[in-house]
Amino acid sequence: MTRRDLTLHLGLIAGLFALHFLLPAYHHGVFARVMVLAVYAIGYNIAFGYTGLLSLGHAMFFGAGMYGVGLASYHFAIPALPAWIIGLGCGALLALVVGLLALRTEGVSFMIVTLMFAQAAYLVILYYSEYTRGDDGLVIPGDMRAIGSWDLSDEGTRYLLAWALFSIALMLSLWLVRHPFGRVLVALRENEERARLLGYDTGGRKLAALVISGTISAAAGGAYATMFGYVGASFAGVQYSIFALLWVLLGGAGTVLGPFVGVLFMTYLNDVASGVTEAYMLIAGVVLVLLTLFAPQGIVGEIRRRFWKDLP
Amino acid sequence: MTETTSKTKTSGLIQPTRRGALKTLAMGAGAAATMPLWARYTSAQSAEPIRIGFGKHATGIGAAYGRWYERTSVAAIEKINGEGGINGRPVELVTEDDGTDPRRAAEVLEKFANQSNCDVAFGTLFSHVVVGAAPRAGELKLPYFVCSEGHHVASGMLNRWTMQPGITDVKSQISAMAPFITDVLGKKVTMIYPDYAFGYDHRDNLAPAIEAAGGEIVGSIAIPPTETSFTKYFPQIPRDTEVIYHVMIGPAVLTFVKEMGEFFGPSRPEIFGFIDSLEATDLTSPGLEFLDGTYFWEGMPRYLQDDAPDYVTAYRDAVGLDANGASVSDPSDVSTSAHMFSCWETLHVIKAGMEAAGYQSTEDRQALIEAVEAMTLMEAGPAHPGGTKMFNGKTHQVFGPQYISKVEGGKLVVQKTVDYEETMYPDEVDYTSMSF
Amino acid sequence: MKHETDVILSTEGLGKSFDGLRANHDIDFTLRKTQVHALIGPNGAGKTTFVSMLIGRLEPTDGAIWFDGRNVTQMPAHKRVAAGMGYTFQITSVFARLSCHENVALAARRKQGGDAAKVEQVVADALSRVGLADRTADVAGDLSYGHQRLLEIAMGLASAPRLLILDEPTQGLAESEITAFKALIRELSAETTILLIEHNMSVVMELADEITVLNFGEVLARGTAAEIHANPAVQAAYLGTEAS
Amino acid sequence: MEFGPYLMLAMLEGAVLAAVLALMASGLSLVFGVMRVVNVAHGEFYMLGAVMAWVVTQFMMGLGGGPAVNFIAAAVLAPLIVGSIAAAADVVILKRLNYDPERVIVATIGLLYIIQQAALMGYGPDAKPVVAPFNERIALPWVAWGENGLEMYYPWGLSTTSYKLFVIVAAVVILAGLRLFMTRSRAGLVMRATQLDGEMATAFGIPVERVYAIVFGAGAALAALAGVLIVPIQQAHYLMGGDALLLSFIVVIIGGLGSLAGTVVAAVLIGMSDGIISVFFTPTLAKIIATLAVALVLVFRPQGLFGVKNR
Repeated sequence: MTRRDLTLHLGLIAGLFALHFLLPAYHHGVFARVMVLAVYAIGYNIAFGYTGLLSLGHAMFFGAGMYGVGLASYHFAIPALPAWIIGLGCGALLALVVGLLALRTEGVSFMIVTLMFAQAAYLVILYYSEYTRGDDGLVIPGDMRAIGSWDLSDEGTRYLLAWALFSIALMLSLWLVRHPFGRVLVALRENEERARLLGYDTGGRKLAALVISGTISAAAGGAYATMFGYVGASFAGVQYSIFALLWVLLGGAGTVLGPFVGVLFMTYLNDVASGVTEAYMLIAGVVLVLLTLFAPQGIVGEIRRRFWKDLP
Repeated sequence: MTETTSKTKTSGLIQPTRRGALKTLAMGAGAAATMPLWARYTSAQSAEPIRIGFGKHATGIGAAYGRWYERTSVAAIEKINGEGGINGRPVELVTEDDGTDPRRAAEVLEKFANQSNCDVAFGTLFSHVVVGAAPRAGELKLPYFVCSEGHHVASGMLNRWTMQPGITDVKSQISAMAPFITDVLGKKVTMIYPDYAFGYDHRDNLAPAIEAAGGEIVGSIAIPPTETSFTKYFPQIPRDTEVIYHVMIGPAVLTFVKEMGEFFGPSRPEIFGFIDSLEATDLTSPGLEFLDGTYFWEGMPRYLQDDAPDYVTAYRDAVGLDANGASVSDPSDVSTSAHMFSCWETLHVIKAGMEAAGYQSTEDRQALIEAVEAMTLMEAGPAHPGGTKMFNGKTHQVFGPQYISKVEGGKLVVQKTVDYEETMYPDEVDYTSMSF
Repeated sequence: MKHETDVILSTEGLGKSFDGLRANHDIDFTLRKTQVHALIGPNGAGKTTFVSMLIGRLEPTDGAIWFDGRNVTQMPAHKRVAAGMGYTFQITSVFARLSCHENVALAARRKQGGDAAKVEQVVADALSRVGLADRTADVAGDLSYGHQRLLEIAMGLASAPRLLILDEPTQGLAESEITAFKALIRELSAETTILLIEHNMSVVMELADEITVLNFGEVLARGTAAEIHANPAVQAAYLGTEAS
Repeated sequence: MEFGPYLMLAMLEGAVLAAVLALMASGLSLVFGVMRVVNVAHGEFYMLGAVMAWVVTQFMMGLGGGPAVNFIAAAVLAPLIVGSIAAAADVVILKRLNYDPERVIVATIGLLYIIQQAALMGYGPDAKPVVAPFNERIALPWVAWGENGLEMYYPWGLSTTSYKLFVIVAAVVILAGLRLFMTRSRAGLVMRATQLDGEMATAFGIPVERVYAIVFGAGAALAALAGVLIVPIQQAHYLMGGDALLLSFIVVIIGGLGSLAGTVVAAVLIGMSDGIISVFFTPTLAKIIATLAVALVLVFRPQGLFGVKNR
């Protein structure tokens, strides 16, 4: 890890901390949400951006974390932190099972298989509505939304926790991609056969990457549940899988900062657009098409291509 | 009313420590950029309009409701402003699309509370959106008036900041309908309902209500909310069914009712439906002829009734409804009459609450909630065209009259009105004992 | 079983069919340590099929492969590489969007693990041996075809195999580069065993200690350069066609 | 309802779904077969077909046409319009991506939102009906062993409509026509040649780019036609493409990617089982089972249930 890498990423983290004191209330709330969703995008980026696994099913991992936390808190009165760890476990386990099956396929088939698994997971949530309350979702009881004396429904605490989670995920992802393990993931993405014939167990690495990715996604889902107090099936729907893809592509697939930039950019784009038209998702569509046509590397990817060649 | 908590001056915006830090920073030269924003907070003076945030289902599966909820709300605000506003201040409706999506709805509440500086939020219909957004309202300490008819408010799953003073919940709607169904239509009832929370309110409450009225449920058919073809479900209807009880929601409602007609052909049992199955849908659509002679629940009559009082016609004119309950400018644009009146009434409740609380600024939000909790009888009239209602401050739920209408010549004609007294049930929660 | 101590790789009755079509049939093959062994044969003789089975890209239909005294027939490719086999592709297959350094480092790291300093040393050494020391930072995809082939070889070197399989390494190289390549192989042969699949007869004749000739998926002949050169069957099947 | 008539009704309903699915999925399959790309926006072309049918019939109603004339106009115009839009999208977007499979997926996800949201803006968020050209209820008889031996009677509820039968017949005719076109006509041969080997086709002077645009347009037109056929039964709504897309994916995968015959067989299988499974299971559980089954088919038998391993 070079000094410049560290300065840049720690700089962002410090900046976000400073924003805690500077942002007006509304944007303060938006940033808290953006940071949690950016953790989800960071998770997705490890599978898609670094390892080249085009998944359309990551919402199931986000959902696994969310429902792991939600069901534990709602039905068993398990407090926030242990519930969150349960959520992580659910995501990791699901990613392992899905990975063992789905990674037997690749490319387009992998995309469809993950899509189908996620759809099945979504339907399972609806099917067990007795426990999950189906589309309606669950409101996490207020007393479960605290870690010790920190009240997660408090705006300031929430921001700082979102910030802490985001910082850990960001640095973890930076460390990972600079680590030899991460380098091999990139090699897999670029040329799997070659990587295999360099002696790397490509199947095992892909599975590991997917499990890491799924676990981080679940961490975000679980955090979202406790921080915002609501667990709903729509978060596990196909749209949230597409969102992850969109954010990462927009920010820059295979860049450490890309996921955050993508979520931030898209959030504000939607926010502005929804004031102009009801069809604000139109913007998402146009952005996706323009990106694939003109900037397949995304915002941070373009910066890397033009200005900063070894940006992680 | 039990007022155990002393009134604390909460800003409802940011925790005090952060605010302190902000102020300190704002005094420094470097933070000049944040000044205009502060100016906005502190200058919320009496000349400012009262802002009411309206979370509109503009897109997604609730869009037809959203459009009419907005029209009704705009008309109500116009009336209120015409009569001098609230506490002498004009009222302004701030509309945001929530996409009929819980996450978006929660964000919209944040926008109302923190960005557009709304005094209250209101207007959500779909129950999953209400359930998703209500916790945020509680955290933001933003009074949240929903118009949803879901049992979620009165069941106690929400919080002190969320109330439903404009529309009766499903549980009491059903208890009002059950005696009519068993007495007039038949004892053996098969129910068809959407397989999601709104449908569960029906599922869970109909059976006891029908049994209490001397009937029985012989069949219960849940249909997934995304379903687009329904015929294959109808064979599950037991042959000895005397009454079909149906309630459906979403874009496929017309298909549902049409295919039900095609299934039964000439030998249909009695049919009793919640008008939700045909809200925003023209009763004269091809394929619906078989509905003639069937019955519907209505929260407020869609068609102009012969004996309609003046305040009802005034309400209908203000919203822009023709005699058939469609838009005066487009007869094919049918309204959601049975639900949208709740926006009108809720806005009048907000007005009455603010006046009772002497509402001045967002600092008085808690007083507003307490003022509404103190309300009881709401007399029928220009503010309550849907009929005389009783508000229960403990459960945050209103109880109003329910209408049973029969389809006659393609129009709904009210057969029976059930007064609010017959719709009450024992309290399941006491929100007033909860802290703010 | 014939694992004499100086044999690094051998096959017994190795065969491969694609939908009933026999690409390789009953190949017995032995490779001695520190030999440069060339595998030749006309186009379509089954050379690439054969080496693909050796490295584990293809699963054989019949027969067995022994590497270093172990039966590796069922072993996945990456484990064979870990066990000491190295392979360079016939069609250039570098990581086109990564730098030359990273390409070679990927090859070196599997063996060197987290020892960053050692990896750097191996990478620098491998790149300089193939003459790409000044292209370290360049993106591999931007290199000329010949340089990409050299990069392939550098990757093979960096993974420090005990057996290096080179599939048509000189294809597309300029004459001067071929000369350098020959020198490199001579130097390498002191430390590692090399299996060379080659079309260029001058390379084969100059470098190979032993030659195996494949024809129609079967072993046609085996021997030193001189023996093969003199073999009438080979001349008929191969050198003859080459000459015409 | 007794079991026999119930099953019969479920099968009739299943046949209608199968007919629509077969049309829609053959469009997806055609595109995949020839161009080797997955069109994620396919469901939106289906939706657009339904919406266009509404637009055309509204327009024709303004001209005073009867339901039958209006419907015929819609059935001709809507697929043409949608096909042209798709062909344009191919030229403007997909061609520039060199039909790279993964980038096409991302671009067509974008296209999905563009079409869906454009429909929301132009057509609105409501479901709107199109009047069927004809729609008589047809009560169906059933036989049972009664006192006097085999008796025929009309069970309660066992019925269909003339329009639903028409949809089934129309789909069969269109698919038969498509098959004839692909196997007998020159254009069909050109498409199949392109499918086998794009580079070779170019070498033989086939204008591959134009073929691709036409194929992409034709695939979308088939989906649009499915939309036109379904709209008198279901109404047009801007979100109707999502579930239809998932079902088509399922059909195309079960049938073997790119195989037209397999697609049709799979559509019948899926359509029928959707009807029949609902006799035995709750619909959500049935969907879970079906979705997982499809995923597992792709994992363990990637060539589909009816496909032959080729590549």
